[in-house]
Amino acid sequence: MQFHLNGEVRLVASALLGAAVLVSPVHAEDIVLKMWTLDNSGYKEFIAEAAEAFKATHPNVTIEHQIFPGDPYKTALKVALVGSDGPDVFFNWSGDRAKQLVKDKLALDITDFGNAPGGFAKVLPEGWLDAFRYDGRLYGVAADAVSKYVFYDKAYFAEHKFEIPKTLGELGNLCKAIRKIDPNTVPMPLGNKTRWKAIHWMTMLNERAMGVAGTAADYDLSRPADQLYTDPGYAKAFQALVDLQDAGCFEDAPNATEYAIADSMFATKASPMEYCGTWCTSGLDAAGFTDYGFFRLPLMDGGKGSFDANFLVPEGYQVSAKSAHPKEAVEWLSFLVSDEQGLKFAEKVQFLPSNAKLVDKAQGVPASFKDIARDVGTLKQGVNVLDALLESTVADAYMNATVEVLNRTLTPDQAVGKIREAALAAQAKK
Amino acid sequence: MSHLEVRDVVKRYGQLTVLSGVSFAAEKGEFVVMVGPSGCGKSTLLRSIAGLEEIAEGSVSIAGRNITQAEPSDRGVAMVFQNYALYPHMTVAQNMGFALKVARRPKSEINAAVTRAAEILRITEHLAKYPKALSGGQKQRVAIGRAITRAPEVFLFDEPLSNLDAALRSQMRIELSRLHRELGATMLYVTHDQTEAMTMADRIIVMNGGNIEQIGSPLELYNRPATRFVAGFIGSPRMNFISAYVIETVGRSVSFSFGLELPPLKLEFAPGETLPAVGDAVILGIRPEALGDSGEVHLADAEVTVVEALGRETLVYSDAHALRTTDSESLDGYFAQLVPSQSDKKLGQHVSLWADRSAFVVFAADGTTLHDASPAHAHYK
Amino acid sequence: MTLRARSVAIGLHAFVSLWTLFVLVPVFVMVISAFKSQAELFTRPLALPRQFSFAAFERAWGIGISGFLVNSLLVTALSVLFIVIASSLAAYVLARSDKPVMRWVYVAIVAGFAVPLQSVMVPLYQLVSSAGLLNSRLAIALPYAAYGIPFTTMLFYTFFLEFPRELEEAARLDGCGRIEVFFRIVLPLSGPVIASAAIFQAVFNWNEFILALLMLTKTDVRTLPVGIYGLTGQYSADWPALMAGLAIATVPLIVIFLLAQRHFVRSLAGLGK
Amino acid sequence: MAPSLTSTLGDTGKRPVLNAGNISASAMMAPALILVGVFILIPAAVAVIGSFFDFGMTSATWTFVGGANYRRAVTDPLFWLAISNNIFIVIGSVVSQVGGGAILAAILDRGIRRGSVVYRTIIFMPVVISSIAVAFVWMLILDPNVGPLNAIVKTLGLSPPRLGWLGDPAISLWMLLLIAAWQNVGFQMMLILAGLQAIPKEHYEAASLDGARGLKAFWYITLPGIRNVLVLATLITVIGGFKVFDLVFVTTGGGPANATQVLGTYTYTQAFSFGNMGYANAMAVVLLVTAALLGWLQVRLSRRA
Repeated sequence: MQFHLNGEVRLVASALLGAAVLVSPVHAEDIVLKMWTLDNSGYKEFIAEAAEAFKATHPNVTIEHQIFPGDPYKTALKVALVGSDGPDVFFNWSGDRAKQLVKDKLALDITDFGNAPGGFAKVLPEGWLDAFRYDGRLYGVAADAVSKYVFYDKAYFAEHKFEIPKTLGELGNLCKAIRKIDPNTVPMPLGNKTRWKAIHWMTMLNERAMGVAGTAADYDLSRPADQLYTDPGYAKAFQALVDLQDAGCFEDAPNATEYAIADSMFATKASPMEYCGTWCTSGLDAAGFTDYGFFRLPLMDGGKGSFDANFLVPEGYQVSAKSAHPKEAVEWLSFLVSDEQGLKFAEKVQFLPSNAKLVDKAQGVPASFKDIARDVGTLKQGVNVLDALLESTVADAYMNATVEVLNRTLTPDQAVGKIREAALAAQAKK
Repeated sequence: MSHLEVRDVVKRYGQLTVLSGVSFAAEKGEFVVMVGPSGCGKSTLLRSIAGLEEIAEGSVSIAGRNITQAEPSDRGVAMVFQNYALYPHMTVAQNMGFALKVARRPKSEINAAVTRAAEILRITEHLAKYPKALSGGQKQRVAIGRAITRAPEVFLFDEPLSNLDAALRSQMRIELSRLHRELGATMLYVTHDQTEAMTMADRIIVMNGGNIEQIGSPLELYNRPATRFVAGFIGSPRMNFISAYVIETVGRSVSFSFGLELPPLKLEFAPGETLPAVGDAVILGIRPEALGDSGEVHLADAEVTVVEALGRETLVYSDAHALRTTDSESLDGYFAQLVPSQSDKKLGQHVSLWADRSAFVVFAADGTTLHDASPAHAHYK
Repeated sequence: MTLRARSVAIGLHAFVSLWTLFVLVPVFVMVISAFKSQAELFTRPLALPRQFSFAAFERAWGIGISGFLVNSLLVTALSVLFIVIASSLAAYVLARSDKPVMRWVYVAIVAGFAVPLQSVMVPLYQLVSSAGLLNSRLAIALPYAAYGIPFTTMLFYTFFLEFPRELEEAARLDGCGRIEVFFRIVLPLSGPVIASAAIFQAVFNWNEFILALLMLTKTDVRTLPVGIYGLTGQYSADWPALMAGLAIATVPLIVIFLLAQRHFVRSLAGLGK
Repeated sequence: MAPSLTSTLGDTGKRPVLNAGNISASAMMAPALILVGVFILIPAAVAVIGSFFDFGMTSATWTFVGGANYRRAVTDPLFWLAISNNIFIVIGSVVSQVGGGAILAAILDRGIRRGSVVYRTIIFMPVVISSIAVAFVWMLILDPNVGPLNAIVKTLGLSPPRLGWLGDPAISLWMLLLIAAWQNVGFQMMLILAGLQAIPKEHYEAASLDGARGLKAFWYITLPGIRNVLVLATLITVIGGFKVFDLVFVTTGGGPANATQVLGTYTYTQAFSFGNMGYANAMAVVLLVTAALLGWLQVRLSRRA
């Protein structure tokens, strides 16, 4: 038995509520594009200025930009896309969430608009287009990507003559050395209360243990059930995390520490290192801390990972299947990833734009930003983050398992067992 | 046709019947008091007349108009409530003029009516005050004034004096009587206080258990109660009741026995009165004021157990041992005797209880009198 | 006072004082944190700020707190108005009617009290959305009102049961119809209970979060809790600004509470009956 | 609250004012009925219906699955964990909030003469603060690195929990209880205080003439006098304990690793994180039925009183 919910609800709703609240009248030729994004610093100004610039070619299009805080955005977006007053274009992460919207036919196939003259598909490199490509069709425009590095306090390193570690083992030793100087110094605070900090670690530790190719079939659940998540590398990755914890790298209660507090421990030089995202630079900037360096997460001894692979999460925009103006919507998105706007984006938001042609010309950004952009440019392999990439229940199990490993309530093997359990259940549902 | 006519009114709350076919009438200008114990249905009847209660059967008409289905305000009645029911958010004047204001009467008319009513009740100086600034007596005047301004066909009073203290109550009684004379209005007054009933009423309706027991003037009820209930309810202190049975009837003279060791009592029945049969159980009643040290009949010897000096009168309770009163409400079966003087009777003193034969009233076992009485439904039978 | 009584009294005082202190500390932390820099907040959490900086307040204000304040006021006022009118009317009928069906009506309304918001969030959202009422401050006042009605109806119901019926009867005799009795007699005399209900619901609706998060997606219609929640970004949180925002949102309520304390107390007394 | 149905609706001595012509009576009922019906009862009905279907947050089609969602709940250890957490919170809240509130109320009613108003004002204050604000402030206080609580505990020479106040599954639930108590004790205190102050002084005077003082007076006068209030306070707390959401959602998000998951947050997670709307609805129905039963219980208990 199947029936459509929306029709029923709409009937009931309109019957009971009768006259709806009047919407402000829109001139027939005027087009209002509603755009939803996260509330990253600088985002608002960037969109506002871009919308103004867009008027030059599209004088009748007004952009109505709405911003949301992080976690609630995920909920609000989903319900809004089902509802009546959803956005025309919206921010999304590449990964399972975007895939789900494609599956539920809420995200529009924008391949044809994208391939039109001046369309984003003509501008962005294939690798970036992959971020929102499903079954060969494009369902979104990658706008930027975030990566992660181990940030370190240059002065502190110089003072104690520390070297940049080459392996995870060396990183552990570094932590021990720091603790020896002052046992109260947390070498690299984790801040895993909201669970995504450690899952970022696991994203890269898995790569360092097994390489991107080794995990792909587990991540998309395409491996046969009897082999799913059976690679000993998963346990090894967890063990690496445990080893670092044993080496005293993290604070005592990582699962009770807010990410913001971990960030500020590094920003205030209370801690000499932090594994932090590219988004951290603006915060460090704001805290007046500029004398820092960064390095990629070191390799694992005996691991299959590649130093050319690093954390890289593409983010971008999708178009609602319900949008009344898909053509204008895609033109707007294409405009946002044009060369000039890519530069503006880098300057205002300080994230790495998908269109990085002019990034070197960026003004008013910290020097580290350009360094990081340059480093990202040398990557051969992007590693997408587990909580966006995995099916949601598996991602949840992964995050919880990581929490428990850090709490020492699960051994690495037990943790992998839990993840495998969730993966099998998810695979069975597919 | 009478000014107020109530016919066969039945009122039920769910399974419970509170009024089981009540009928009576009141003439124009008459002051009728409904009296009875609490729960007897007197207030319900009053409220039914006011239209505050829906009745299941029967009809009510006022001034020849059937108002059974009319809205309360269209019935030509005004009501004075036990706890005054003054609107706390309005001044005295506003309270009194509210009905006219609701009826959208001109301001001048409202003012005139309020002023007049205030003068009658002598509350003119309080007109601008709010009810909470008034004493109980003043509040009651305002409540009455509110009724007066409406110039109703019938005034309804629902135990209006029961919240006042004793001194104020007797003062207001007189005042209400005066008001009744001055206004010449028909008034229906509910109370459980028989003194109010006796002193104010032109006629009294005694109610019990949802029925009317008797309707009559105060003295009729006192002298010729139709039922044992009326006899007990009217008169203070209560009548003494004694169980007896008939042992002999000779012509119109009937002998009653109170028990083997006690002398029988012979009473004469007037022509037309019902004669009991030999062996019938009856209740004899004798009012406390009819018992004395002398009389035609020696009822019993007794021992004084309680003496209440009331000032001019003395209430004496005495224990006649073998002969006990039956009323459950009386003191341990003692006889109450009201001596119309200051008495020197002492506790434990032996006394003889005497009475005249004519002072006895005889009730059948079902409580109805065997004597002639004013009937309960006099107007319709 | 004996020694024993004195020591008992001191013990009682101490207990109450300790709890009072316990209550005050978080409020204190919130306020002083709002005056600190992020770094100082984390390094010297309990200390007074080295210098009172209003920068966090400015940042909080900068995300449009003033607008959120206005929206919260509007939504709260509107919903409380709906609640008071609808609940008082319904409770009055319920308290005065002896129709058996009214018992069921009462149960139906009060049953709403038992329905947790998060269990009906999705259908509710779809309903509001289908009716085109998203992003309307009026629209959110309607579900707010709906969720306030069961409790308030109970509150009014008990009040009306004790309302002197003679007043209404007197008014009926004075010529008032049912609605007139209600509006000319009952309502003017319901001041205390209206105040209690209004204050209670104002607190709930002022602080409501989830519905506002879902239904008020436009920045310019957001209420305070959602707006403040916006101070936590995707990857970063501005704690001093967050605390400043919380202070801005909380202080008006505390002031209102201090001013209207006796109404709170009275409504609580009414609840216990 | 706590109006008893039978004592009023079934009261034979009742004097209805509204009896003839129900047109305006229905009109007066309409706004409340429509609002409650449209925004609570119909969505609740949809949730009940939805609990027999399988569908995603964003999917337009529903697949009928019968009682599968309920069967799934029975075998889902997290569902039972959530329920047991709810029960823990319910019991803990009754003890801490009603108990604490009663003690504070008793002290403020009789024990303390000076400053009583000040105390009670401050203690009640958190009630008017939003759960969001409360959660954020407490998160800061309970932080294991920079939080004041750790600092205080260390100053006392004790060692704070290794995994943090909110990071240790064994402690985090207690912390939620503490925060809930911080916020709600004032409410219960005021409620009980109002009940205490409604007890006529004469009762105590009469009791003391009868030789009942102190504990005896408390047992024979105070307790019966506030019985209704205590029943109400308890039930408000119990229902609140089952409905708890905002606080857990913001403070722990159900973590660490589901340790503080409650019905409300787990339902939310299943619905909005996993998109299992049908399953979420089934759990919502469990919550709804529990709350409804408790509400019914309250009406029953207060009727008897």
